[in-house]
Amino acid sequence: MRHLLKLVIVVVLLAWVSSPAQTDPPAEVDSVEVAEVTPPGPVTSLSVTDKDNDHGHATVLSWEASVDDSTGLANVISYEIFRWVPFAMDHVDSLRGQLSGLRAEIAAAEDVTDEMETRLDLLEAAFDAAIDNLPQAHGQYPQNGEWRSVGVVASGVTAYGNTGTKEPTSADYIPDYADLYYRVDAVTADPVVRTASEVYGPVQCYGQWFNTDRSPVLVAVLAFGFFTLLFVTLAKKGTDLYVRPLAGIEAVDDAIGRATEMGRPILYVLGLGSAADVATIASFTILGRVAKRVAEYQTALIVPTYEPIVMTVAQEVVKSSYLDAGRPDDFKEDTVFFVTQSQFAYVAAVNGIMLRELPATCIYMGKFFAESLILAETGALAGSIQIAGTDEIAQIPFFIVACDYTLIGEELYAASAYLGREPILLGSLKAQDYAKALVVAFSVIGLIFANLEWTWFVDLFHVAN
Amino acid sequence: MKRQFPLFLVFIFGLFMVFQYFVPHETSEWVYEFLLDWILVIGIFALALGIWSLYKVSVDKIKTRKANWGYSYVTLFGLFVMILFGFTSQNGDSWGWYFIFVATVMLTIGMVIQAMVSSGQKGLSLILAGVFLVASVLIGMFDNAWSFHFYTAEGLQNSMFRAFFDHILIPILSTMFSLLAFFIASAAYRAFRARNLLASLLLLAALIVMLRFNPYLSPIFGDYMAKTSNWLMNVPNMAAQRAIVIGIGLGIVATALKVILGIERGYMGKG
Amino acid sequence: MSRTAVIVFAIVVVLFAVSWVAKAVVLSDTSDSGTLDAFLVTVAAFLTLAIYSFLYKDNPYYKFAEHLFVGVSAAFWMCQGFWTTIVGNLLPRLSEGMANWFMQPYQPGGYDLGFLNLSYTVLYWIPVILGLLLLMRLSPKGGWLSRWPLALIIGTTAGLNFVRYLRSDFIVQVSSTFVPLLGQEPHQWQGIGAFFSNFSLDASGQFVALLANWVIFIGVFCGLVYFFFSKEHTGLFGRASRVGIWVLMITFGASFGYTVMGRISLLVGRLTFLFEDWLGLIT
Amino acid sequence: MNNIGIIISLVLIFGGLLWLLIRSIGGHEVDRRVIFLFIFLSVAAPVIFRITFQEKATPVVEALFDRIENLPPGSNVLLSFDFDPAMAPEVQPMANAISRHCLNNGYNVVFMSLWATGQSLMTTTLSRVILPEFPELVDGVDYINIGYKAGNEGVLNVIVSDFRKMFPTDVNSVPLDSTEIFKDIKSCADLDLIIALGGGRPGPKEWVLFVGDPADVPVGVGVAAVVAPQLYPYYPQQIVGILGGVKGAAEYEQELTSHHERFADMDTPGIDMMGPQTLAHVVIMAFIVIGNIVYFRSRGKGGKS
Repeated sequence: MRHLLKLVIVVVLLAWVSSPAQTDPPAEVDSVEVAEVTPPGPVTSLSVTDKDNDHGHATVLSWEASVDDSTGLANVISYEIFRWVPFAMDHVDSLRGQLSGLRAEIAAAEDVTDEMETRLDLLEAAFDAAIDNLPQAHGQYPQNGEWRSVGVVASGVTAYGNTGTKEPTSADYIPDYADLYYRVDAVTADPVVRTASEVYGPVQCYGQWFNTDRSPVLVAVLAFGFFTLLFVTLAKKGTDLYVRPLAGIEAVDDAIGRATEMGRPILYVLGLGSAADVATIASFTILGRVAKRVAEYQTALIVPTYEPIVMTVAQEVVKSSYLDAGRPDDFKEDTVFFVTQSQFAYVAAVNGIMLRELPATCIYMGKFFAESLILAETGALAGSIQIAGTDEIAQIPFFIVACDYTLIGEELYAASAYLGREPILLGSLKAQDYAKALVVAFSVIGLIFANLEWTWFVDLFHVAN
Repeated sequence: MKRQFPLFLVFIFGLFMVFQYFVPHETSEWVYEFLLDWILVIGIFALALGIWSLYKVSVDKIKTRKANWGYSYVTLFGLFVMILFGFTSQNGDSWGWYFIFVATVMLTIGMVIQAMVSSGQKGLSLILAGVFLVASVLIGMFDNAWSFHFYTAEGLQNSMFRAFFDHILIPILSTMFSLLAFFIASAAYRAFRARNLLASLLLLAALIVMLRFNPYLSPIFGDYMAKTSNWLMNVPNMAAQRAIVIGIGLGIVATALKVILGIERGYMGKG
Repeated sequence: MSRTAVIVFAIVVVLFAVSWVAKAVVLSDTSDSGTLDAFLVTVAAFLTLAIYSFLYKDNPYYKFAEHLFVGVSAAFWMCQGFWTTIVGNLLPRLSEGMANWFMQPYQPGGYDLGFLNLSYTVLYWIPVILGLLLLMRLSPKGGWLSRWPLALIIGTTAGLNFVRYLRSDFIVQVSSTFVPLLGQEPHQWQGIGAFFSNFSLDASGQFVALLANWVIFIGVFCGLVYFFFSKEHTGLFGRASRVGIWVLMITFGASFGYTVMGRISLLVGRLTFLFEDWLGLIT
Repeated sequence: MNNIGIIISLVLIFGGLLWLLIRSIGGHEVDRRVIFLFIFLSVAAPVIFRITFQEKATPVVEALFDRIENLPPGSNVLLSFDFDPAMAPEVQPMANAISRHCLNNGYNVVFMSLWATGQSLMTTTLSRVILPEFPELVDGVDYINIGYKAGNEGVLNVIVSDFRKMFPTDVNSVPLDSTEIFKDIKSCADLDLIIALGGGRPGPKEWVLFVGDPADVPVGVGVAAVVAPQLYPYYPQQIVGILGGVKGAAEYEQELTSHHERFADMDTPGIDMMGPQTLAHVVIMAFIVIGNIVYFRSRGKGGKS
């Protein structure tokens, strides 16, 4: 017992030395009282590293549990993590508070005085200087600073991530390239009774230039890029590339012919996607093809659009198709027009167009949402032949049910390659197919391995974040 | 230059976005966040373009006396009145001359449009527009019951703005959406016919799932109907969804790559 | 206008006028602005019925509602976009003066690239300029300039999509197909009785879960075969692709059936409005 | 009175269907307007004469309910109202039930919206329906409404690393930094559960792709029935539970009312709405049958001629 008491005193003293400014130094505790709750053994082998694969401003701590964590005295209930923070940080905090207060004041003020602006400029400069000074202030360890708690974890846990923000304007800012020092206390039910670990430091956090967690994605990117370039090169060399026919695509030409015979217009709906959506990009290519045919047959084309940018692009596409067909003069600006960027207002307008213009053919290609069925049923009411294509899975069933031909999912993207019959586009379609074959192959291999419980293969496909 | 430079931009920005995904460093993050913000800002300018196009289409329709041209006045009225509401708001409880003001502004715009579309006699319309304009300016200057708000979003709280939203936009919008209840029935009637194997599968699956949503019918079929349809939604559905998702995912990846490399350039106006 | 149209119009006007008056009388007990509220409810009911009239056939009332809807919604989005994005997010970063004028907190900031210190103010002018270039679309000569901002948007999004979908829809989905097929933990065979009594996926084990995994695997496999473009669908390959399209069709049918309920709810919502808020038939 | 109404409307509907069935044997197609009329009747009658019944929770619903039920008190939960009034009949009941559930269990609840139209719905829901039931809760401490920001997925891209960059203040212009609830929340990674309510875009799928996956936060979803099957591939790895359409809402309401006595008498719009569902489903199925009879009759005739 006397031996233990001695040990306790030593440990407590040690803790006191290593934490000169802790708010409730355990050293003040009477050693008689300590005997009631014996301080636990300290955390050992504390190590702190910069957090990997991030933008910096974060560290990761790991340690070995105290001997009294669920074993021995079993009195550790939590670990408290401390970081040594220079007083310069308080200065930063105070400046930050003043700055946001002043900004709020200026924003609320009826008119801003020169005095306010001068104050703001000064304050901003002081704040920047204080931030720049932080690494140097950290270098002064252990002078001009104190230990501050950054977090608590339950007993049994032996790791902690001290993640700060990168914005100096945030209170959680942790500077990069500054010497950080850490310590972990093993805490008992009586928070006063605790044992500090040895101090670990200095350690600096910084941002990485490559996220190794994402390596599987990089491999996939490279493989995909390689396949695409390979097949495009092959296609350019004139290798014959077979692609199976798609009913929906072949129907497009017939439908244009039908419209010409009936002397009724063709309605082309680009959907609700933005110009950057892949479905819309594919749809532009199909629109180009349709517009060219329309120009050749001199049929009318109506393209109501939902998005202003889509309208801009569609105008360009249709215009150059007319140019290609050698009939630039037949192009009318109002072929492509903007309706409104509100889903159902757009639908209401397109419905109206269908029932008034009675198009011979309606083509819906792009992104569609709930309106798909409203459009397709109204089109059926107007007696049109309807061809649809979308990558919105939820809407495919409605198009399948209500339209004459439907391009399912990626068939829409493939359509642009079909229509153009350009070797380059066909080549990339091949690449896509081979990637799919790879998926199947990986699935089969992965399945077998998963069932044999060889997890390493499955782990290859694990992308942490 | 006109076509090559944009393609070059696409390449550069596309490549950057691919690279930044692998670079956690602050600098890359920072540029990334900026680019996303930029896209938002550019999108707002596009909206202005859209409003202009809507205005132009409507006015052209009136001008060329296309079928149903009269309704374009309704569109223009809705457009301008709602914008006006969005930038004004009541100061107290009383509306004062507000509605007269709105009417004079609308008449001003109407007269200007009239002058634009008519081939002869522009003079009278312009004079009237001037008169209404003066009237509305005078009301605006001397009526204190309401005011313009160009720099705080009070217009959005304007009770007329809200009223138009709640009693015009919302009812029409929800009603349009609810048309689907009727159309889903007519589509089911028209298309769910056992013409061939595929159509029969479609029909059968739909029937089973619909039965599952009928608690009154489950006593007849027992629990199995519900469980079968649940299984349909969870298992074959899962498989098909996954096949489509993988396909679409690859398609998007391939198309994105083609766009970055400048292989797919249909969107630039050359199919 | 034909004679019938005039008569119908007159009836519609009278009916809704009566509705307004009746509603105003009812509402005047509870509200100060009963007349206005009654008017608004009546307008909403009129517009609702105008849209439904489209189910019978196209008519002037539908056309009216449609055109009004287009105008009002466009303006609504414009106002929202103006206040939230331009005033809320852009202007406070463009310049301090503008931020103060619009009574928004100024959001300065910048980044030191090492060789170049950039501030927000400069950087946010770039999208403004690009946005203005987009408007060049309106000029017959400068239209080509509008491709620049477009290129930025499309390039950025393409790059984002490229890696994002490769990860989420490809790698993650592939690894999701790695499921136990042979009955290792936690799916243990618990006898034929348990199989029939617990015919669902959440069963704590069971043959069913395994069967489900097999069906999913075969379904995904055949589905992918169906989407394979470079090979003719003949022979074994053709058979797999046929199974693929069956699975797809079953799924589409099921999804369709599943959706009916949501669509009916929407109608319930509208009818509730008509019967409750307008006609007062139910409470 | 109610009973008479029910009898009359049922006779009308089923009598009419029978008549159409008999006609269909003669090979007569049904005009689409007749179908529309039947749908109208089958929905209007139960709406006027109120019919309800019991629901039983399916595993996907139960999974979400249990996940919410078993969170430790003080967990940070985010509810995103990404829907518009058109979708509200389906999604609003779930939004109400889940909001009640989270607030009742003492979680820190953050409300936000990616849809402009969602914000007003959310604010109305909170101030008129939910909060009056919980007078003990304090704004900024137990819950906070940070409102809507334009930018769709862009917003998600930002808040996944920092809330304050996109939402400097809450909906009442109170800076987030000064609120109790946001003391521990920097980014989406600090949330214990995200519940995305919606069905369009941006919506649940975007929450999973842009936030749930990268920040590794569990996401639960409440969606319009049409979107639900599309989300199944993400369950249970990327989504913890799915409420699909009114059926899902009704099941959740049933769970909530049976687990928490406090809610025994709450409004159950989801359960109420199942009445019209039943009739409408029967009518649609009847029409599918009629359609097939017509088809086979006319094919039979066509084959002979």
